[in-house]
Amino acid sequence: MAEPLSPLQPVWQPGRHGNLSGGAGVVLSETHPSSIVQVAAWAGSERAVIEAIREATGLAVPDGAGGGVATRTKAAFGIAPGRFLVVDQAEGLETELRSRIDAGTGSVTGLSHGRTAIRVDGPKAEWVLSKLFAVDFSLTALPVGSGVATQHHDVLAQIQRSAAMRFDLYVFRSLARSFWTTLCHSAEDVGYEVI
Amino acid sequence: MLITCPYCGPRDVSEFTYQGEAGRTRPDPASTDRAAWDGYVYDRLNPAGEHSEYWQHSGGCRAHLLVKRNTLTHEIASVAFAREDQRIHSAGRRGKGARP
Amino acid sequence: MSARRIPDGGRVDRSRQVRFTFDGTSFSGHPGDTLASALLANGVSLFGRSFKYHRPRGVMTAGIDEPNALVTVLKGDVREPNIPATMLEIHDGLVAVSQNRYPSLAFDVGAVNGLAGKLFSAGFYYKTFMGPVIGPLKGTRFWMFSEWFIRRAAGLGRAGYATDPVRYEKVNAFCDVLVVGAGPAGLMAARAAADEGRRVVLADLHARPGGSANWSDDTIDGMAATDWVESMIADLSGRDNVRMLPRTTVWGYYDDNTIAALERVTDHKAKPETGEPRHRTWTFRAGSVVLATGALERPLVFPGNDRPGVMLAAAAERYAAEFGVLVGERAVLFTNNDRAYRSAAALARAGAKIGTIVDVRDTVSAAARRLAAECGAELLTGRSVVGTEGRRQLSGVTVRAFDARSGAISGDTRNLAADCLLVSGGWSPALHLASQAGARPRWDHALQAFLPPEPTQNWVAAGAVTGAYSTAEALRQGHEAGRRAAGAAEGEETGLPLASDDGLDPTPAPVFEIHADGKAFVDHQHDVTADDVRLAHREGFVSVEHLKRYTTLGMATDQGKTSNVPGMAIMAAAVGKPIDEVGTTRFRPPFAPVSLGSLAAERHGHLKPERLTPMHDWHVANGARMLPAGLWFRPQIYGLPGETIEQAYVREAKAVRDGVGIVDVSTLGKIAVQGPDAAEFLDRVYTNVFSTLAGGKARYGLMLREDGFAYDDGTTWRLGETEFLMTTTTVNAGKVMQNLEYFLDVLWPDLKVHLTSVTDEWAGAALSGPKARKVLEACVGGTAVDDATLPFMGIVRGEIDGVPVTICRLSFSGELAYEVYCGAGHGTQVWEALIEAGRPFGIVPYGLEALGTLRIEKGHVTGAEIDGRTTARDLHLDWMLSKKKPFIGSAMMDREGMTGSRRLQLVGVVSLDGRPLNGGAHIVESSNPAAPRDSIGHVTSVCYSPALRKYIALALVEDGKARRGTRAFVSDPLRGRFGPVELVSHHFFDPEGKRLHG
Amino acid sequence: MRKAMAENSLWRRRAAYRLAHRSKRNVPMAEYSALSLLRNALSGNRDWTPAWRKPDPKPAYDVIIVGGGGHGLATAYYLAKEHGITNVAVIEKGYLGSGNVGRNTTIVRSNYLLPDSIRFYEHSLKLWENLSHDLNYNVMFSQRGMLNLAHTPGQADDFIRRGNAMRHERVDAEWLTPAEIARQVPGLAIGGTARFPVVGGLLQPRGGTARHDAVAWGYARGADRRGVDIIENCEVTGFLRDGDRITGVKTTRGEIRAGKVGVAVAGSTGQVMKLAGVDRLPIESHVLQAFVSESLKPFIHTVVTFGAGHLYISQSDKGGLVFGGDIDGYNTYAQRGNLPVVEEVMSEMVALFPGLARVRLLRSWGGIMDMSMDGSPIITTGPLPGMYLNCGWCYGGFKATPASGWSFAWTIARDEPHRINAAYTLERFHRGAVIDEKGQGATPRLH
Repeated sequence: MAEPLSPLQPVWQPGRHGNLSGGAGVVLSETHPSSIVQVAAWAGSERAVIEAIREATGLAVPDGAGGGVATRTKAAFGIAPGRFLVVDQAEGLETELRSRIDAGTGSVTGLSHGRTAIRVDGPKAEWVLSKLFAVDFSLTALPVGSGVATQHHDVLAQIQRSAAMRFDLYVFRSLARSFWTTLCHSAEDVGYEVI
Repeated sequence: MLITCPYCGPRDVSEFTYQGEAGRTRPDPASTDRAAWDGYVYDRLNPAGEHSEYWQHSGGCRAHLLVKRNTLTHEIASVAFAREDQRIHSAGRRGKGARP
Repeated sequence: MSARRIPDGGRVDRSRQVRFTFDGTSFSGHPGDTLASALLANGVSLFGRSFKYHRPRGVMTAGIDEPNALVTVLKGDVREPNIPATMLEIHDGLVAVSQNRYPSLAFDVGAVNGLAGKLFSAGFYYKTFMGPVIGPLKGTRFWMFSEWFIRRAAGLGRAGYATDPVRYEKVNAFCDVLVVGAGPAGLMAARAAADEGRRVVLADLHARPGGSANWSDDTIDGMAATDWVESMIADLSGRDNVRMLPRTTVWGYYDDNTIAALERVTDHKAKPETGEPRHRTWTFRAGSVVLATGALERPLVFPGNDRPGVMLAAAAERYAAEFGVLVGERAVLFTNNDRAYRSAAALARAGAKIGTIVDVRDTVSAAARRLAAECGAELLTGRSVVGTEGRRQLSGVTVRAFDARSGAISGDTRNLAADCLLVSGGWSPALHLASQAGARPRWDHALQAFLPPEPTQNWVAAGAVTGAYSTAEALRQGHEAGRRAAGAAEGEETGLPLASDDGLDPTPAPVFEIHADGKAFVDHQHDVTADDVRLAHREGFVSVEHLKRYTTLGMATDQGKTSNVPGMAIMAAAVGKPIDEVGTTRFRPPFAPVSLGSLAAERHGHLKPERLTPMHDWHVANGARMLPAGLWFRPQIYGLPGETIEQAYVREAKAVRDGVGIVDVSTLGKIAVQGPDAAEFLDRVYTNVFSTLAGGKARYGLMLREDGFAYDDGTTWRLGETEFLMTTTTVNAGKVMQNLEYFLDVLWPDLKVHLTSVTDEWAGAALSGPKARKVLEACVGGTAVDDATLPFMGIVRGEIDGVPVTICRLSFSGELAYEVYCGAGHGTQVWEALIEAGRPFGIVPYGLEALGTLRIEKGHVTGAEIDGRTTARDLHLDWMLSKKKPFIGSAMMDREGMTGSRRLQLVGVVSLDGRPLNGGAHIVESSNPAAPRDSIGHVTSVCYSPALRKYIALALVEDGKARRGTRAFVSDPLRGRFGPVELVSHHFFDPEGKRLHG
Repeated sequence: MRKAMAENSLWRRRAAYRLAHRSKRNVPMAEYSALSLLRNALSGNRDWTPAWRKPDPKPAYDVIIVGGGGHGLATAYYLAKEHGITNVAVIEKGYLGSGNVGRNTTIVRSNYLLPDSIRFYEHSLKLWENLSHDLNYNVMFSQRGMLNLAHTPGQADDFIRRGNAMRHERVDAEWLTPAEIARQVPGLAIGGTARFPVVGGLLQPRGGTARHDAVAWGYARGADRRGVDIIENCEVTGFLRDGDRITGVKTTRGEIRAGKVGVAVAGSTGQVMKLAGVDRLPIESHVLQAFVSESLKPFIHTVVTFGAGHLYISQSDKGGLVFGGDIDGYNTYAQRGNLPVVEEVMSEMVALFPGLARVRLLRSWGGIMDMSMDGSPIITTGPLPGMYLNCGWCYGGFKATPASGWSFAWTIARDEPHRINAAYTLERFHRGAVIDEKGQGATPRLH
C-alpha cells in the first residue's frame, strides 16, 4: 500500500514566500499523522473515555472543555462535550481505542483520511490565524495543549495549540487545498516557509 | 452578537445556526391530534422581549444550545446545553478570561 | 481664497517633496499632507461640483466630515470614487481627478441647473415626469425617458469595471479595552487601561494620533500639546499590551461589543510591501469600549455659505497648525460661539489678516474679546453674514444687524472684502457609535447639541463626545474612562497632566440659520437648502425621517455630519418646537463609508472554497469537464475530442449498459451513526424500518420533513450491531446532518447515538454494468465478490492494491453495480486500480450526465424531483412509508392539501418528435404552440436514452399517474421548444429490475 | 431649566412669526404636474400644501386599518377608490411609512414559480405600471428589467421552469445567454476566473425598481384626497371587543370604534395580534439588512440577482447601489442586524462585480420581516370576527404593495377574498396546501 496521497500536493510549494524582510513569520507544514481518531463518550462516561485515551496513548487529557495535551508524536484534546480528537503519528490508534471503548462507554470514529493536519508554527502564528478565525488565540485564553473547534466560513477546523507559538489545525480533507491556499495568502505579509 | 457556548466560550454568531423557538412541544410521535401537530410545526409565539430559542454551535462543538435572548435588544440572559446530561457533565471552559 | 504654504509651522516634512496630479496637473506637497492641504498650499480653491446645481465647491473641513471636496483616485483602470480630499494622504504618483463636472471643473455645463433652482425644489420629481395617461408614452415610458437624463446628471464619481487587483484582509482581535479616538481623552484612557495591565487597542482615523492636540495651541503637562502627544505615543507604543492603530476608522458598533473598523494600510504608500493589504477590516470583540470620538464643528446656514473660501473655523486653524497652510490672507470670522475666536487667533498668528469677527451674539465673553483684540480684528456683535460675493472663490461678505432671539435681520448692509470666511456654528459631539450601540441621543439645551445616551452596551464616553470641550476635562474624563473600562477600583485621580484653560464659554447661541434672501445650504453635497427644509415642512414632511427622505438631507457621502443638526434646527423652527421634540436621528453603521473590498476581505477574489474529491486531479487530468455542485466539483462528462456533451454522456451511459463504467461518488454525504440506539434512531428518522436490517447489509431509506414533505434519500449500511453508515444526497448532506443532530439534542436526548460526518473520510467509486463483477474479481483480494458472498445490498470488506476497501452491492443505474469505498488518501490509488482491472472489459469513467441518464432510465428520483414541495406519494415512494411505526413527518404527510389528484405526480415523458427535451419545460394539453397556457406540470430531468434510443424525461404532472399512456405537449417558450410527448411510467428501462441481479 | 424654557418660547415665537407671515393657508390640495411645479416655482414654492392632512381621530369609522405602511395605506386607498368606503382611518404608531416600505431595496417584479404567486404578483405589477398616474404622484417605477443569474445547468433549468411558468400565465420572461448578459450588465464576472460562472439568466423586462418612500406618500396623499383619515403617532394598545367580535381599537389617542378592523403591520404582526388575544401565528419576525453605496454615475442598469449566493442589486436614480442579501436568521424586533451578513453580502458583491471593491458602503439599515412558514403571505378575513389580517410578506412585501392593498380592500369590503388572494389563507398550513416557492418547509429563516 502506497502512502496516502495528500490533498495539498498540487499546491505544495516548499520554500520561503511572501515578505521575508523580517524572516519567515511562520512555518507551514503538513504533519501527516497516520491516525486521527474521534472518541465520543456517553454522558457520564467521560472519565472512562479519558482513561481509555490514556491507556491507549499515554496522554493524560485534562478534564474540562477544550483541554488537551500534545507530545512530539501524539496529541489529544476536547472538541465538544464528551468528544475528543486523538492523533498519533503511528498507525493503529483506532484499533487500540476500539479495544478499550465499547458501545456502552462511547464510540470511536476513524478520521485519519478525512482530516488534513496542518501546522502553523512561529512568532506570527497567532497573527496569521486571527485573520481566519474569530477565536482568541492568546496564550492565556488558549493554553498549550488545549484546543478549539471553530470555522473559517465554510471550513470547519479543530485547532490545538501544541506549543507556545505552534498550532495544529485539523480541517476537512476535501476543503484542505482551498484552505491551504488561503492560509498561505494570509501569511504573505509576515513571510512564511513551507516545509 | 456573541453567544457564550458553555463548551467553547464566547463565539461570534456566525459560528451558530439558528434552530428556532424552543418553547414548542412535539406531540407524542403516535399522536393524531392535528391541532397539536399544526401548532408544533407552524405556530410561533414570536414574542417581542425574552425568547427561548435553540442555536446549534455548528461551527464549533456542534451542540445545540438553549438560549434566552431578548428580541428587542439582542441581549442574552442565559445559554445552556439543550441536553440536560451535557449540562450536568460538561465542565466549563478554562482559561477563557475574556468576558462575553 | 489665496491660500499658501507658510514658511514654518505644521507637522509636514518640508525636507521632502511628494509629486502628484490633480485633474492632470502636476503638483507637489510634503509627506504628512492630505490632498486638501497640498492643493490649498498650491493655491487651488475649486475642488468639485455639487450634486444637483453643480455649484463650484471648495474645501469646507479638514476631516471625515467633508461634504464638498470629493475626488476620484485612479490606479490605472481601477477607480476609487468619492474620496474626501481631506482624508486622502498624498504619495508620490497619486492621481486624483475631480468629479461630477463636464467638460471641466472650471466650466461645468451642469451649472445651468442652478438657474432653475426653484423648480428643482425638494421632492420636485414626485410631482412631475409622470407623462401622458394615454398614447405611446403612457404607463412608465415617459418617466423612464426622463429618468435616463436624471440618472446621468445625478451621481458623483464614476466607478470602474476593471477588477481591483489588490488584496484585502480581516483580522479578529480580542481586547479588554478598545479606545476609539486618540485625542487627549483617548490617549489618557489608553494609558490608564494599559496601566491596569489590560489588553488595549487604540484606534484613530487619522494618520497621526493626537486629535485636537495636533493643532490646538494648548499646553499639556507643561509642554506644547503636540509634544505631549509625542511623549504619550512613545510611552504607549513601548508597551506590549497596547496596540496602536492609526488610519483606522471604527465604523460599526454591533451587538455584544463586536466592533468593526477599517484600517487604511497602504492607501498612503506609493508602493505597498509584499503581502500588505490595501485595507484591513478589524473585528474587535472588546470587553469594554472607550468612546473618545470628539466633536465635529458645524457650519452656520446663510445665503452663499457654499462659496469656495467659506470654511469651518477649526478646519482653517488645523490647516495652519497641522499642515502649515494658510487658507487665506484676509479672513473674516463668522460665529455664534467663543471657541472659534481661538481659530481666528491661530490664523492671525500664522500670518493672516483677520479683518473682522462677526458674532451673532449681542454680548461676548471677556476671554473672547481678548482673543479678538489679539488678532487685531474688528468685533461686530449682534451682526450676521447675510451673503457672500465672488464667483468661483470668495471675494467678500455682506453683513447686517441680526437679532439672535427673533432671527430678524435689519439695518444697513456692510460689505467686507475677504478671501476666506471662517464659520462656526458650534459643535456636535461625534456620538454615532454610541447611537449605533442601541440608544437614542439626548438633546442638551445649554450646549445646543445631542449628547451620547446612557450606555446600553459596555462602553464609556470621554472628552468632547460628552460635550466636555475643554482639554483639561478631556484629560480627566479620558483617564477616568480608561480606568473604568479596565475595571479598576475607584480611586483618587493622581498624575493627571495639567492643561491650559482658555476661559472661553463652551455654549453657543442657539442660532443655526440666518434667514435672508438667497440659497442657503444645509446639506452642501446634496444641495439641500434651508428653503427646501421649509418646503418639506409646508408639505407635511415634518418628522426627522420624513425630512431626510423628502429632501435627501444627510443622505450624501458625508452622511450629514455637518448638516443633520442645522437641518433639524430649521425644521424645529418651522414647526415651532424644540429640536428634541422634532426627533433624533438614529445612526447606523457605517460611521463613515467603508470599501466593499475591505468587508469582503480575504474573500475578494475567493468567494467560496473549492471542495474536491480525492480523485479530483485524476478527473481533470483525464479530460473531465468539471461542474460545480454546491461547493463541490464533479465530472460532468469525460469528453473525447470533438464530442458534444450529449455524444459524450450517451457513449458513457451506453458503455455502462453494455459493459462497465466507473463514477466518483465521493461527494455523497456520509454520516457515521454509532451507538446502542442507532437502529432505533434510524427507525424514527427514516420512513422505513432499519432496526430489522442485518449486519453487513444496506437499505435504501427515505426521510420526510416534520411537515410531511419528502426531504432526502440514500442508502444506509449496517456495519455492526451499533454502527451504521448513512449516506445522503450531495446537496443535502450538511442540512441532514444538522437535522439529525437537532433530533438527538432536542427531541430525543435519551437516545445513545453519536453522529459524525465522515464524508471526507471515504473515497467512493461506483462500478456499474454487467461486467462490474468481473472487474472486481480481477482486483479485489481478501474476499469473494460472487453473488453468494456479496448479494444485492450486501457488504464485504477486502482490499484492492493493498488498500482496505468496503464494497457494497447497490445500484443507482439499474445495472449490476457496486460502490467501493476506501480511505480518501488512497482514493486515486484504488480508482486507478479499478480502471486498470477494468481495462480488459472496456471500462469507461462516466460523469454526472451519464449518471443522470442511467437513473432517469430507471425512474429514480433526485433533488430535481425531491424539491421540497413533493410528497412520497407524488413520487410513488409510498411503498416506503412504514405503517408499523411513527417517523418524522408521519403525522403530517396525509393532510388533504398533500393528497388527491390535483397533486403533481412523477411520470415518464417520451419525446414523440425525436427532438431533445429540456429541463424546466412545462407540460400542456393544448396543442397550440403560439399560445401556450394552462401548464399541467413540468419536466424535471432529461436525457437521451441510449437504452431506449429516445429522448426521455421525468416530469411532475397533475394527476400524472392517471395520465400514463396519454399524449401531451412539452412547452418551453423561453427556449422556443414545443412538441408532442407521451406520458408514461417513470420506470422506462428494465422495470422488473432483472439487470441489477446480474 | 430656565434656559430650556426660554428657548422653548423662543422656538414658539419664531414659529408664530413664520405663521403670521405665511400667505394663503388652506388652499385645496393641488394636482401635481409640470405646470403646477412651474407655477409654484414662480411663487417661491410658498403655496404648496401638506401632501396629506393630519386629522385628529374621529370616534368611529367604518373601517380602521392598523398600520400606516405601504400595505395599510394602499388598502385604505383602494377601499375608497374601488369600493367607495371612505369613512376610513389608517392608524400608524410612528411616522407614516416608517416600516418596511421605506427600508427595502425597491425591487418590483412578478417572476414567481407557483401559479398562485405569479397571478398575485402580476396583478401587482399591472397596478404598478399605472400607479404614478393613478395616484398623481410619481413613484418612479422604472422598468429596467429584473435579471436572475444562474450558475449551474441545474439552476438554469429551475429558472427556466419559472420563466416558462410565467409565460404560461401570460407574464413576460426571457432567457439570456451569458453573451447577452455580458452586453446588458457590464462589469459582471461572467466566466473566466469566476468561482461561479454565469450559465444564463432569467430576465423579466417589465420588472424594475420604484422610489419606496414615494409609494407610501403617494398612497397616503391619494387616500387622504378621497377622505381617508391618516392618523400618525397613534399606537394601538388594545382592541375593543363585543364578545369574540372586534369592534374597534384602543390607542394612545383614545378609543376608536369601527365596523371592521384590518391589521397590516408586517414585522409587528405578532405584537399587535397578541393584543387581540391571538398568541400564536405562523409568523416569525426577522431582521433584514439593506445597504446602499455612495452615489455613482450610472454603473448598472438592470436589477441583478446572484444565484450562487443571495444577493440582489440595483442602482437608484440618485446613483447609489442599493443591495441586500439574506436575513440575519434569528427572531428579532430590533431594526439592527449583525456583522456576518454585512460581510457575506459584500463578499458576494465583489465576487459579482470585482470592480466594486473600491466603491464604498455608505449606509446600512434593518427592517423587521414577517417571515411566514411557507414564504408566502396571508391576506384573509379573520382570524376573529370583525378582523382582517394581512401579513407574512417575508422580504417580498414592497413589490406586493398595490395588489396587497387592492385585494385586502376587496376582502374587507366584501368579506371574502378576491380570486388573487384566495390561496393566502391562514388555514392553508393546516391543510398542507402550502405555497412554498423555495421548497424549504416550515423554517422561516430559509425562505
